[in-house]
Amino acid sequence: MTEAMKRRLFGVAALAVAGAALFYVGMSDMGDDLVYYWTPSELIAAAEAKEATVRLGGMVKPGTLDWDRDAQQARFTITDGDHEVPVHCTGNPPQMFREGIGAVVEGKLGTDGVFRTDRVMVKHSNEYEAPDGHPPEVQTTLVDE
Amino acid sequence: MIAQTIGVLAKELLIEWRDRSRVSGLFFFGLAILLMVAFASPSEGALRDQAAGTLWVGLLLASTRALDQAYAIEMEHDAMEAMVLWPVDPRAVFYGKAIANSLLLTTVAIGLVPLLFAMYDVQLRGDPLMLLGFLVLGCAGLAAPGTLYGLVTAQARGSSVLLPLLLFPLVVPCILAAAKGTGVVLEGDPMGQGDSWLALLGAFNALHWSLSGVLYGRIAEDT
Amino acid sequence: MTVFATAGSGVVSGGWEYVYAAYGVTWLFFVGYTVSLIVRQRAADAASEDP
Amino acid sequence: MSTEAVASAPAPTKSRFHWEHLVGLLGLVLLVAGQYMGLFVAPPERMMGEVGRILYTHVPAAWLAMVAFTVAFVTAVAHLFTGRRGLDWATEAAVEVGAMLNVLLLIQGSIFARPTWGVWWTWDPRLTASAIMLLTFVGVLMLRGAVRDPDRRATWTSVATVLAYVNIPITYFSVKWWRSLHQIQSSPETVADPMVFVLRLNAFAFLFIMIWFIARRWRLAQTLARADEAPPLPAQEAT
Repeated sequence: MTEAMKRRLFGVAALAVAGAALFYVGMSDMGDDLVYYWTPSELIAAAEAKEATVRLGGMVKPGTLDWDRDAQQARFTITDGDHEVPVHCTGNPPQMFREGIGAVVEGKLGTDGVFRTDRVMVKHSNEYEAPDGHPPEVQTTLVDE
Repeated sequence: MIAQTIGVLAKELLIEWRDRSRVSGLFFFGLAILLMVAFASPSEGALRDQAAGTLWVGLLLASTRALDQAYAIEMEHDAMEAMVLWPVDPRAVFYGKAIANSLLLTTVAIGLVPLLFAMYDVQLRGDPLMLLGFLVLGCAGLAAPGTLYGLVTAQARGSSVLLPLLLFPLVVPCILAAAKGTGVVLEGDPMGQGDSWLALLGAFNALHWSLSGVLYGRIAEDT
Repeated sequence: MTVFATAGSGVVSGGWEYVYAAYGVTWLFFVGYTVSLIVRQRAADAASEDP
Repeated sequence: MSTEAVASAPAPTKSRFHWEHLVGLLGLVLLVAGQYMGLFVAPPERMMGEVGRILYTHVPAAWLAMVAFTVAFVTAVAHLFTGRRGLDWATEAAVEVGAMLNVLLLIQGSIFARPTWGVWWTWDPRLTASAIMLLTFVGVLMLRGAVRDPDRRATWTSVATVLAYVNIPITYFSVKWWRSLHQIQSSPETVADPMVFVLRLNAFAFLFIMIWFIARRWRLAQTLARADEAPPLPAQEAT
């Protein structure tokens, strides 16, 4: 094999590796572990989760939102239908936050069973709709990716 | 080419070994950053939370000092041209130097970790092998693009600013994955996220180690 | 700041000032970059024509 | 080799007319129409209300910044293979225009974030990724400014552009997993019909204007390179 051929072969092989790496990052589902959040049932089931920072996702139970805007804190309950977890949030939730919306909170579950967080993320769907437009069809998933 | 790579690597390591001041200099540089961040930190609880991130910021800053000097010896002796005229494949030069830089950084990292445990009051809850994996892959991820840009900026004006400016944004994924992964190993990993960060780090390394090797040859022709 | 009065309702109301700001900044950038291109081209033409 | 190519190329035409002006004019017309429709014709968005109108000028900027960087990547790769000086000018032009659109994108995003998320800045994946993207390409431009030799500058720019570009996806995924929640990319399928049209209109307007910008910037780079390589006339006259 000539030197030039070797060089070309190396170039092609390197590009293949680079392409495979990008493809792997884009296509594999390894991000799922990281985007993952626990539902209240799973959080309650996982005893070892008392100290580590975890994410909890679910619906803000209607009628439980107690929002003290001056003190910049809110209390509400996250539910998945079966179980619910009371959440104490310091810092204001985003504006679109409301009862009945999907939300994910990041923080720690205290020994008293209250989940403390300073990060509330509202999961509104990615649809952009006119107000009197068609009803949204794909609002079933809480977190799309 | 593999034999040449090993030759370059051996030469680089020999230089490091003869003049051990660079390794110890980098180590104390990293240590100084750990100390300074501790002074800047509001509380000891916060210190514990940011331990992994601080380690990697320290290593990142230390890496720019290391890579700045990766070509200092060649520059001092006007050996840049000799390196091109030398009958050695430029890719071998790149891989030799990059592996040497990875080893150098990993050594510093392994030296800093016990101090991190002591000073930042963290303990190892996860797998020590996984921690080693993050250290090695993280340092390798810094070294590959760093060695490439080290050659570029060594010959440009204002190189001490230019190298971080080019390198930092490029290695964001590497630093992010390494810091997050290290944090997960230290704190315990109930949601099992360590593997994903390790995989991302692996992909970053695959991308940059392969691509930089090709591009280095192209740059070396023009120097 | 009408926008914040409705915080918590789940729908953003008002906020035209933000809309105008976003569109304004778009035009500002396009016009600004055009001007910079013209100015630099003039300077370059002048430099290359009579050294 | 490329010096000869430049020297033998025809002298710059003195006529003021270039093809790109047609494209630019079309872009301007579309932009006026698109921005007007975005502001006053399109319906307000269901959740975000009037603020949702920012979408029509924000999303095209995001798309076109990516397109500009893609152009830069393609010309950089082509330059590495062929060594043609014109491709280097194109890379410079596309990176600069892309960086300009990227700054615009960040400012618009910031204005968008304030009423919808309540903050000017948040460590949202797409925000973070585009800020890092800007930094990488600003690094490329700085590198260009730090090198005088045209051949070396061309090679280094190309290499840095390629690295900066291939790093975009991996950066995006890393910050996405780091701060892992954001609504997924809107595609025409998830945006209501009357909104798609306005969005497309603005996207094409931005596209044509971007082409005009890059073409003009390319001609500027060409003029500068010729000025640089012109023989040192005063010295010759003196002898």
